[in-house]
Amino acid sequence: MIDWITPIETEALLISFKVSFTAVLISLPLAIATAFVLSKPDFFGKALLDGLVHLPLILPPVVMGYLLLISLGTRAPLGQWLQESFGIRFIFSWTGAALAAGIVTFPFQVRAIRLSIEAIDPGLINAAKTLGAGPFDRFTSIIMPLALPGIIAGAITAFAASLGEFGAIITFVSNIPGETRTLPLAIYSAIQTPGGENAAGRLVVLSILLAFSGLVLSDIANRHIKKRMNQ
Amino acid sequence: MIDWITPIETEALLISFKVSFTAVLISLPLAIATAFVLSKPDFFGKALLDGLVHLPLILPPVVMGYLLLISLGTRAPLGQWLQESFGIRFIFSWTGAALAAGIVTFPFQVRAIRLSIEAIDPGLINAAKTLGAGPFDRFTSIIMPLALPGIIAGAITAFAASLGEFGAIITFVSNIPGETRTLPLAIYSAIQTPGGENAAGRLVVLSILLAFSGLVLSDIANRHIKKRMNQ
Amino acid sequence: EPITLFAAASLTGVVNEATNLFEKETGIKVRLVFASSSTLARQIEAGASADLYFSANIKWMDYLVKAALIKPETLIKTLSNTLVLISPKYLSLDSLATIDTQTLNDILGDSGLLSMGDPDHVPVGIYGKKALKQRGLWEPLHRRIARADNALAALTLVSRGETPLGIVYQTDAIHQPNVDILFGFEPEETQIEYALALTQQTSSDDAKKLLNFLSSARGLALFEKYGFTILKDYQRSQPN
Amino acid sequence: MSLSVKIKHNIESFDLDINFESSKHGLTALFGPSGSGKSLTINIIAGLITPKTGTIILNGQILFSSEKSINIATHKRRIGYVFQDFRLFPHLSVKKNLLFGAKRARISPTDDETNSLIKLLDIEHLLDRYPKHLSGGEKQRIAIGRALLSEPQLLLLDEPFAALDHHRKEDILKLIETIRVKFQIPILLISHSISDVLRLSNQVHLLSSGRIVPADIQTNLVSLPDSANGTLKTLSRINGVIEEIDVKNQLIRIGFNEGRLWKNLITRYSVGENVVVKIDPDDVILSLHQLSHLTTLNQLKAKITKVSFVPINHVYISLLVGCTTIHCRVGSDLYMSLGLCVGDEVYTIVTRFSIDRVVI
Amino acid sequence: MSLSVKIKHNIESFDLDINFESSKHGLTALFGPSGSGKSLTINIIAGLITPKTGTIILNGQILFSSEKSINIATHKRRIGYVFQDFRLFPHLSVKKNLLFGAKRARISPTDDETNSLIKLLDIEHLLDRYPKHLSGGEKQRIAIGRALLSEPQLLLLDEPFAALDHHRKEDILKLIETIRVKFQIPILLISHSISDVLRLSNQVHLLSSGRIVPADIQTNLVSLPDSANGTLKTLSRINGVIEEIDVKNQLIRIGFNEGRLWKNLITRYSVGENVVVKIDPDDVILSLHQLSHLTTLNQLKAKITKVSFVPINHVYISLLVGCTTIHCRVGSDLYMSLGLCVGDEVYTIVTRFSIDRVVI
Ligand SMILES: Nc1ncnc2c1ncn2[C@@H]1O[C@H](COP(=O)(O)OP(=O)(O)OP(=O)(O)O)[C@@H](O)[C@H]1O
Ligand SMILES: Nc1ncnc2c1ncn2[C@@H]1O[C@H](COP(=O)(O)OP(=O)(O)OP(=O)(O)O)[C@@H](O)[C@H]1O
Ligand code: MOO
Ligand SMILES: [Mg+2]
Ligand SMILES: [Mg+2]
Repeated sequence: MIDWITPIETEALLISFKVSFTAVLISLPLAIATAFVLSKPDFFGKALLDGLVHLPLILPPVVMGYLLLISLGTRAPLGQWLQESFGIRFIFSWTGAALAAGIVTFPFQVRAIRLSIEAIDPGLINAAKTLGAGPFDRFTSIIMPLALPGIIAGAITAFAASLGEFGAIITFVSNIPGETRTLPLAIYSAIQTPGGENAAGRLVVLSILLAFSGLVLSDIANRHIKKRMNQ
Repeated sequence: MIDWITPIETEALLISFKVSFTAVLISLPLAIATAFVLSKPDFFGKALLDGLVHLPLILPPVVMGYLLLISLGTRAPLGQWLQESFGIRFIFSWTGAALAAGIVTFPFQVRAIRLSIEAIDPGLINAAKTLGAGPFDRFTSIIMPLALPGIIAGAITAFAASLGEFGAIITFVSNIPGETRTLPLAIYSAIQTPGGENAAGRLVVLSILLAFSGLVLSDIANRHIKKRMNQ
Repeated sequence: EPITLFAAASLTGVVNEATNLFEKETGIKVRLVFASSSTLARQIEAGASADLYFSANIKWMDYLVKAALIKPETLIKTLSNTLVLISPKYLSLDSLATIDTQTLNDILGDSGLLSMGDPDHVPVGIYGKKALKQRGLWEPLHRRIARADNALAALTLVSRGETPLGIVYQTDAIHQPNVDILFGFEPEETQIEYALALTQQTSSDDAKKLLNFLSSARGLALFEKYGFTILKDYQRSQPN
Repeated sequence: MSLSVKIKHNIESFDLDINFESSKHGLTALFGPSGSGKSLTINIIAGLITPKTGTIILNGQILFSSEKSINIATHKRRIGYVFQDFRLFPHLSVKKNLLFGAKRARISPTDDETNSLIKLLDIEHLLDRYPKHLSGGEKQRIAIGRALLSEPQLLLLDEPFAALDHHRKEDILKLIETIRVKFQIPILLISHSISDVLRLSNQVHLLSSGRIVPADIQTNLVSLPDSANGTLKTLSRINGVIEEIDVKNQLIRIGFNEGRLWKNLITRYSVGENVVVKIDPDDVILSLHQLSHLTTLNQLKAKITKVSFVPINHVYISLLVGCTTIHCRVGSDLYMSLGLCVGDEVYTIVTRFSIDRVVI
Repeated sequence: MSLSVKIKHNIESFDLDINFESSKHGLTALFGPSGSGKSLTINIIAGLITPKTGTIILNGQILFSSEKSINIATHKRRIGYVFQDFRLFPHLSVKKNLLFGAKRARISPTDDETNSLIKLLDIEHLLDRYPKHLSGGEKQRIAIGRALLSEPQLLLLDEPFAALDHHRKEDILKLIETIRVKFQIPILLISHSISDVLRLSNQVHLLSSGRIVPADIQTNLVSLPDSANGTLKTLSRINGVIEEIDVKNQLIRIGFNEGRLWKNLITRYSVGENVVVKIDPDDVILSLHQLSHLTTLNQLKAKITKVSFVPINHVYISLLVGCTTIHCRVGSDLYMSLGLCVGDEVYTIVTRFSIDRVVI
């Protein structure tokens, strides 16, 4: 596999993987929590929260990237504070790319997980209550495992979408080789080069392969769960 | 509302709505069918189909737009055939924008619907069988209604994402004012102009309002279903 | 420590080759960051650690100069580009001596469009609009324009034969075998100016070396090879 | 109409090997401990599970045959199935649930039929509700109604009375008898209640670990596991004719070859009707002499034909009244002390309320 | 330990207004037709539904009080609830389901306790399986085990035997009695089976349309709806002591103030133990004379103390044996023809198998 691609392309592949993986890893817990909150019956501000969660979908990725740039840039107050207090710098670093990808793909995760949580039979939750399980206990021992199909679906969708994310990343963290240049950015650069179509095509194939391996993994995980419950 | 936005912006708003609405309307039936097929136990080519469905997510939108261009352009065989046989022309028309948006947001719809279908108790399907319902009958009378939460979630996510879709649309149908210039294209234009931040901000607010109205509508629909089943 | 050059995406090919040469000769590592001039400008504004900024558009350079993020004394306007009117090869059109509404309308037919960068924000589109305006062609044609996201997207539309006409950079057109150049605009009509400068934050000598290399005779020869025009009386200009 | 089932199947460690015939419009009960394969068997008959091998024939039509590679799809089998877990459609109102099968039946029930069923099931007030918040028994009644309205050719009932109170159960039991007689369709019943099974069924198959175990199931004899000690309990089964109905005293007189029995009036019997009544051997007292001044009229002179000792010191005594056999269980101590012998003539005594009131 | 419930609630058109006390370690049965509010009541007691007004007090602790605005969360109420629809966790193995409550209990059951319960429920072979493909009765047994292992302070059983065969039900019935005695916790049982209810309960509340309707529930007397005609059926309830166990003849002798009864040996009784046995009035025959040569030893001399006519031409005769009341149902025709009167001395006859074998 490494034979027919250049080291620069391998680098982009690895960055893409790192960015997408981190994006999903970091945003998943938050997505689960958000989905759980949104699955509750009406509460004050639910519509607003729901809208907020969808925001990254509604806005063009470039706009999301721009908003991140002006709020987390080293010259922006929030960005400065993060840098000075914790030494965290998102801008122009792969962690920023992961952040952008995580935010942009957040809505998919929440949606999928929320669907699964809402499909859980409330009778089971009640049964857990009578057996002495408190709210947090129920969340970890009943709700999370039963929402697993949604969590896996959300994670894989977010992973795939992160692999394809372009606008928010290039706008927020720019296109820095070896740091933020993911596969889509590499594809973009290749297209901008006269005669770069071949390289672009190869990178597209790489993207697809990477995503497929993610899909296959999630499929195996899903099967495993289902098989267990069918025993 | 029309007071503080320019006629050009109103136009973009209307096109955005038209494009997103059409995208969802057209792709939804196909997404339902695809989700149904993918919810079946293993069959030959399932992994491939699953991968194919995810493709628009994995590929950067610009690449999707490019692929559409080279396959559905008036000079591409398929595009030519569509044009000559049915007089359908996607390129440079808002229908092409809807097509691009529909394809790019297709994976979300399939995911959400599939999750809902897979959560249906097989016992209910079996009950329908014993009551004389054949496969198509079961699909329309049991599976579709029970998957409604997923269908609604998928539709609203796709609608929101269509509103934000940029890369595939501009690459495939370019940016023709009054025809294909959706809100993101207008926003993008504004941002890329030095000092265009205000205009961009206004358009972002418009996008958000449009998406929120979609969210509220879907929420009402969801509530209606749940309330009925809780009677 | 490599030096970082923020360069307009439309310069990707040539800048890659030039810096390769520079790296080989000097051993100085260069990190190349390509995006649209506007994106890069906004990123420099947000604190990107770029040493050099190579814009395809003087407006974004001015924007940064005003924001005091550029060392104005290092600003050089070396390169120019020209716009060409192109059409797909399969139409086998003859080159035109001059252009007027009639000829263009004839080529466009009933439904054809002219593709170019978005005249609202994409540099190549802004230049193209300016050129068409001066020839009195903008008014009759402006409703028949397919606005592309960038110069290459406009070129793609023509090379795929989706639009019978397009206005693109000469540098892009000469690398695309599927298009014919019908007409070349005069450099004066468009006044396309690329601008290269050191950023305010850089203190690197290496950056200066790269700037010098890119504006040296050898550097300029490379740009010429890619179809750029070298401004004869290029100078280190002051901001206006 | 008849049903013939001969199937082999296995899932994981469970082996099923079932073979029975259900006679023309008969009600066959599958009886057996939890996990013995009852639900599995009727799922296979319904076509919801495909067995490894075997044949299933309903009224001459092959529903399944592994040899001939026939496997009729469930929705074409015209089956009415009341599931152990109800399985109402949550998105449909009670009314739409009820009519789901009716709409898809070849001959839909008339409005009158539908309404009278709804009335009988006592669910008129629930028609516009949705299943989610119904009580257990309400759900079960709707599940029964839904299956009956689909005009099935075969009725499969998996514990259809588990959540029902006695009165409603009585009504539905009667309804099922009516349906069996009127539509002449075979009915398969799974129930843990022996009284229901005996009340309804012409045939009982005892299942154990996936197999039908032999039980003495003649026309006049039903053997069932006895609660007390795991042995089989043998019931008397008497074929008779209603000779008289005394509404004033809520009494009916049942005549059979050599005797007559008085029974309290429960259902709307009519004079001249053939009935089968059952008597629990534990309700029968034997007296060596004819008695008078007792609060029961049911004294039948009978001859002891057989005495069988069962392991745990009880004795089953079989007696003949004419050619009808009656069974009685007696403690072996008493049997001994009374000195009963085969051939002795004794009087069998039961109360009118004990007739057809079988328990375990 | 005791439970006091006084609640009002309404959902849509259904009104609930329930008020009862359950004595110290007593087993209270809620009995009533489908849809009468039984499940609703215990859901409220469990804290799964919050009633409009009322108080619920368990062992002196206020679980709910609308006045004092107290509403203890369900998971803190320490309740063992066996749901009508089982509600096993589909993602957990049978073993993990069983231990779900145990792990969260203040005092977890010991391994020995757990294992012996698993054995008693006969589910050892299912421990590693997942709930989806268990049979109905298997699920129910696991649901019962899960609730019992959570070491509850109050046990709520909603039709816990509906899917169980007789043998297993017997075992579990015994287990529940043991738990009641050993842990001294109140138990609330919903069941449609009168025999189960009578077998287990010290107290029966009859529910109808969301209200408890008065039923004659004295220590010695249990009144229950009669299947035949909707009236109440009055059972005899005899407090006695086991005087003798005759293992050879599988017989026990129960002594009570003025008499003794012989009963077949079912459970492992011990001599000297106090027992309460019940006799169905339909199993009692009255004779004007003392009889001999009968296949039963149970003849008690008794005095008629009360005769009540019930609407549909039956007569309930109450008799005293010493100070124990025995009830007998007789057709009014026979009552007339025998010329029975209050004050008459008669002999009550029942078979040993009829004792404690109550049916409707
Ligand atoms: N959420 C609800 N909304 C409306 N009505 C309800 C709801 N839950 C229960 N009911 C109604 O309240 C009544 C009592 O229900 P409940 O479940 O307590 O009955 P039950 O006595 O347990 O009956 P069963 O023996 O059939 O289980 C029923 O008529 C039922 O339809
Ligand atoms: N899908 C399955 N996979 C493995 N074992 C199964 C499956 N379905 C049922 N079984 C097992 O097959 C046996 C028979 O199950 P079945 O449901 O037929 O029992 P049943 O006789 O209906 O019992 P019950 O009276 O408890 O409902 C049980 O031991 C059960 O655990
Ligand atoms: O890359 Mo540019 O700034 O769009 O020519
Ligand atoms: Mg079963
Ligand atoms: Mg209930």
